[in-house]
Amino acid sequence: MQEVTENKEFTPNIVAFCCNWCSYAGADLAGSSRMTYPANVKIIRVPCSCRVNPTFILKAYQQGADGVIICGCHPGDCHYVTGNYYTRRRIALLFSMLNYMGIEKERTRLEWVSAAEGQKFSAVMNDFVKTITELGENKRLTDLRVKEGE
Amino acid sequence: MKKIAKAKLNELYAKISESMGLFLPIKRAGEVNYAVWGEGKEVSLETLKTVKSPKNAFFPDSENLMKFKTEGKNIEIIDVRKDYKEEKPFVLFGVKACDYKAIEVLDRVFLADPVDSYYQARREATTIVTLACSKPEESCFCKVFGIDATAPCGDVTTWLDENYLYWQANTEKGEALTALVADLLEEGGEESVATQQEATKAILEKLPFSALDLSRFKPENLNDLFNDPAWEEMSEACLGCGTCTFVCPTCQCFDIRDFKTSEGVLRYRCWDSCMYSDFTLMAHGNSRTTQMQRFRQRFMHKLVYYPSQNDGLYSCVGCGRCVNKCPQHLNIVKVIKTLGGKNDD
Amino acid sequence: MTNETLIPKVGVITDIRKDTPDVKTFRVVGTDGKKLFEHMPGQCAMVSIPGVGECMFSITSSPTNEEYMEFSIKKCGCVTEVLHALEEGAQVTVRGPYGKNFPVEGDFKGKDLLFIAGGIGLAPLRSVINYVRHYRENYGKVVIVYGARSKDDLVDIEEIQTEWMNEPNTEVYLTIDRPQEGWDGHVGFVPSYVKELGLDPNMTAVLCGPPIMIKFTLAGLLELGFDKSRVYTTLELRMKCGVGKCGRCNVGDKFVCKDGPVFRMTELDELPDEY
Amino acid sequence: MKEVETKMLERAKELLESGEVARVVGWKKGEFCYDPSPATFESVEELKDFTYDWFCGANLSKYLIQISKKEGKTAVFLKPCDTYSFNQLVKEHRIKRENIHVIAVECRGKFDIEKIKAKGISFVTGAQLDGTQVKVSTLYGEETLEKSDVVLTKCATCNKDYQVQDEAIILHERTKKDVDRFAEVAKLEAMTEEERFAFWREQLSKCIRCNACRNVCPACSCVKCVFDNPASEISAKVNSDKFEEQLFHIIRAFHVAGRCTDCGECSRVCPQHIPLHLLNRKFIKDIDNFYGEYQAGETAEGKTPLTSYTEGDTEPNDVFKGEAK
Repeated sequence: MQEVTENKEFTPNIVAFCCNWCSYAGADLAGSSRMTYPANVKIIRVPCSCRVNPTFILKAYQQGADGVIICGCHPGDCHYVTGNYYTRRRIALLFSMLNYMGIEKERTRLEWVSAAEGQKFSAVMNDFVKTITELGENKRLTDLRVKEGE
Repeated sequence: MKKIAKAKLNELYAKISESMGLFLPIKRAGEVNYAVWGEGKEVSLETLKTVKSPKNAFFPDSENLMKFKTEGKNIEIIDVRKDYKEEKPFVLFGVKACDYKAIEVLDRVFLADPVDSYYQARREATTIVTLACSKPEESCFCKVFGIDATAPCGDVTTWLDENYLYWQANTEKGEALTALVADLLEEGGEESVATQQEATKAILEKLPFSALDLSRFKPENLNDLFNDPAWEEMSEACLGCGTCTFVCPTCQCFDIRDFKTSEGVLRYRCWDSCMYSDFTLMAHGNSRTTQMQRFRQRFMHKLVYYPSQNDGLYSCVGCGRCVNKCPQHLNIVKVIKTLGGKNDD
Repeated sequence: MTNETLIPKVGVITDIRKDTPDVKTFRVVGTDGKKLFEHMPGQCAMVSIPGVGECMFSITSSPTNEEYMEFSIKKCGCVTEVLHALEEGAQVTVRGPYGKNFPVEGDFKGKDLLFIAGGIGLAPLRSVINYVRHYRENYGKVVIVYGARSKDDLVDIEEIQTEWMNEPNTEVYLTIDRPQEGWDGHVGFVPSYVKELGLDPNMTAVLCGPPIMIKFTLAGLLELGFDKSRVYTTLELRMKCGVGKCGRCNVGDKFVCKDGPVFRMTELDELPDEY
Repeated sequence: MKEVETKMLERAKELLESGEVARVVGWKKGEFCYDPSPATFESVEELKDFTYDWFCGANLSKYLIQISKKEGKTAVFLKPCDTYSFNQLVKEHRIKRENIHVIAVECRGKFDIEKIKAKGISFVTGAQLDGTQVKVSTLYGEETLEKSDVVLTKCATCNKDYQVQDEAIILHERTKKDVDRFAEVAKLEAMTEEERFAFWREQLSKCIRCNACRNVCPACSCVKCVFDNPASEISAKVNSDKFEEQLFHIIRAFHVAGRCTDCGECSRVCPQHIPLHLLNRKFIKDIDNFYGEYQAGETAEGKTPLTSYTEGDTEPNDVFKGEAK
């Protein structure tokens, strides 16, 4: 079992929180422009990156995510004017705290992706999946009960 | 009576661990709690009061009860108890007299009809080795509940001094364990134990709480005690945390919850506290809405409700953990003194 | 292995009847199509939906029904909300029966019986009433007083009108809180209706309903000369285990799940006022 | 300390007798010299149990949320650290300021009985400060300990001053300590990722989820906590495995980030002595670094760091890079 998870076939579970007004549309654009991003990225649409409560991120890890990425509008471009400025502070503190507790800092990422940046979306996702694949399975944050029986 | 040199205790632990699980006070990150022994673990038998009591050997903080697999409208129930049944027998080592008495209190709940088979399986698989106290502390008041801290029961009773651990088997299980480690034990020790017991008893006599008056805590006073105006004042600083409950060796309230896994649903049981505001919360109301009511429930249960249902046995063993651990220093001793003192009014 | 009390059985919902806007009655049998277990009137069962939660409900159907069990459930919390969304054929888990039953084979025998219920409080009484109807010759006169907020909130009015009202030596009185179009029956709260009826105080009474109704109805009954030792009610508190171990449903030194839910009023008088 | 207590008692009597206040919030004596409990005194008669000594470490501010809603005015004795919590609660509209009469009371650090007991000293009957040392009297005689070894962890690095007072009872001036309250945080930051993970694993695995840290916290004043709310999907009563411990403690600290005054009650009450303040302090340190120095509770007005922003804030992906430091 151990060996299987460590060989190259490991495909990480990635959760992407995407803002409805930018990156979610960016993902659409990526799709319609035939730019690919890995299938193991599960997108959760949120009304604004500011909606992403730190609990959501931790909950995703608890349920077996190997990496979590939050995508929002570029600062200054928020549909709700200031939402992503708050996101930025909040997520900065959370990232720092996760690292402080010894969680690999590469596992969580935040990217600003506008609705027009289909290509960027695809590149970001490909890069993130690559990073997490190299990093390996998330062993420090998963709830043991989730994978029980495997 | 038998004995073993203190320096050889690690050999004893290793020997027991070969064929049985061994659960004893271990220091981790500065605190001593009961945990499974392993090479390199820091055992601390001298610690008078582990933070958590050994109750979690039988009634763990959290345990799986069953699993559900759902497919469409169908539900399949998977019994997980066989996992426990196959668990190898284990030894609970170093249990103090108060904590041992607390196991009797728990037995009366979990082994009463209908028997709780989860608890029972662990209880039956366990050999309990008790350890007499030699340095009781000012927060101890086991004597009030008729407990002799110098001669605890259990399958094996032990005493510890500077040089030796003295060993006395009391039951068949205890004899079997003695036989298992016979090579490590030598004869003797009666005198040392007697000397220690005498010295300890002298301290026990002098403890500040050794003469608490319990006479008012009787079933016939249930309503008087319940309606006593002093509860308001006694509980006013209560934070509603669960510290007292979780460090208490006799608290056994639990919650049953479901957890969604990738495989289905896991139903588990976990410790719960009557001090929590959602303990009695129902969809349409709550029977205990104030912290005073919750505080009262905890102490009434220990001193009146439980004894009334269990032949007068109090559900407090005087271990004093709540005395030491309550963040705001509220505890059962203050309750006993406040309410018990009104005896002659 | 299966006799562990915390491990439930799988039940199949074979029929769902919508009684009122917020009460549905669920018919449950085992996966083999047979009744899950036997019970006595007034006893309860733990019904759960894995992943949502487990709740205690009184068994509405009479033990004399040999085919299935019924639960009348009002939508008011997490579990009941999900239950109400279920369709026929869905499975739930059930364990029980729990608690003491009404003394239908004891003190009730040969007595004139008065049943007073408010709203969903009829659920536990329905079981007794139908039991008594089944063994009609064992009991005396039966009087049923049932009230609800409106005529739409009367649970399973059909059975009441077509069966109970036609039962010999049985009187049924219905009331609703406020006047309503299409209702020509009595209007008013249960407690005052009970007093108006001037019932015979020698009857054995069984009360079930919201606490406020119980309180005032009891006062009314006492005024009429009823003896507290012949008035029964059932209590409901938060429960997790159903067998007196989880420690939360106690009133004083009694556990509702084990020593109740059926209590005589005289028993309740001895307990602290915390329910 | 006795003189301070006497003054406080006199003042409490005056206030109650004159009817200026309906009640006084302070501490009452326990069974020993070291276990006083927070208490409300409504009459001069009740004041017989009043105490103020070296073991009155509890922060009284949170009790005022409920008490300030009561009829009449309430006088409360607040230590320097307590005044920050008080201000913060006023800012959050949790305490009705106009109903409270704040008496700033002297504090030169409070003692931790568990630290004294950990030195092998039992049957403590009293403790007195003597310069930098503490004389502990016991049934078996007197012991002398270094003050720095026996003060509560929260007091060891405290340089706080009164932020609010309607009057004061201060007989001894405090000397400023030359300590860096972030030293321990910095020590952890300097460790490797694995070491940090191991450190918190060891510490948090002791957590019994008693919620004392949450319930005592003056910043945790939600009517219904997310961890008690089944609808939050993260409610739980027990740490079933390693993750739950981290989730709980990260979120607990996060929810008070920018509002935590560093009163240190969380660490004081932890029955397993988990250094929870190191989580809160990490947030405080980061906020200071990223967004400029900020001390919650200094004022009863204004925005907190997490309810404000600037356009040029540190990017989350950059928090580990040099520029954020």
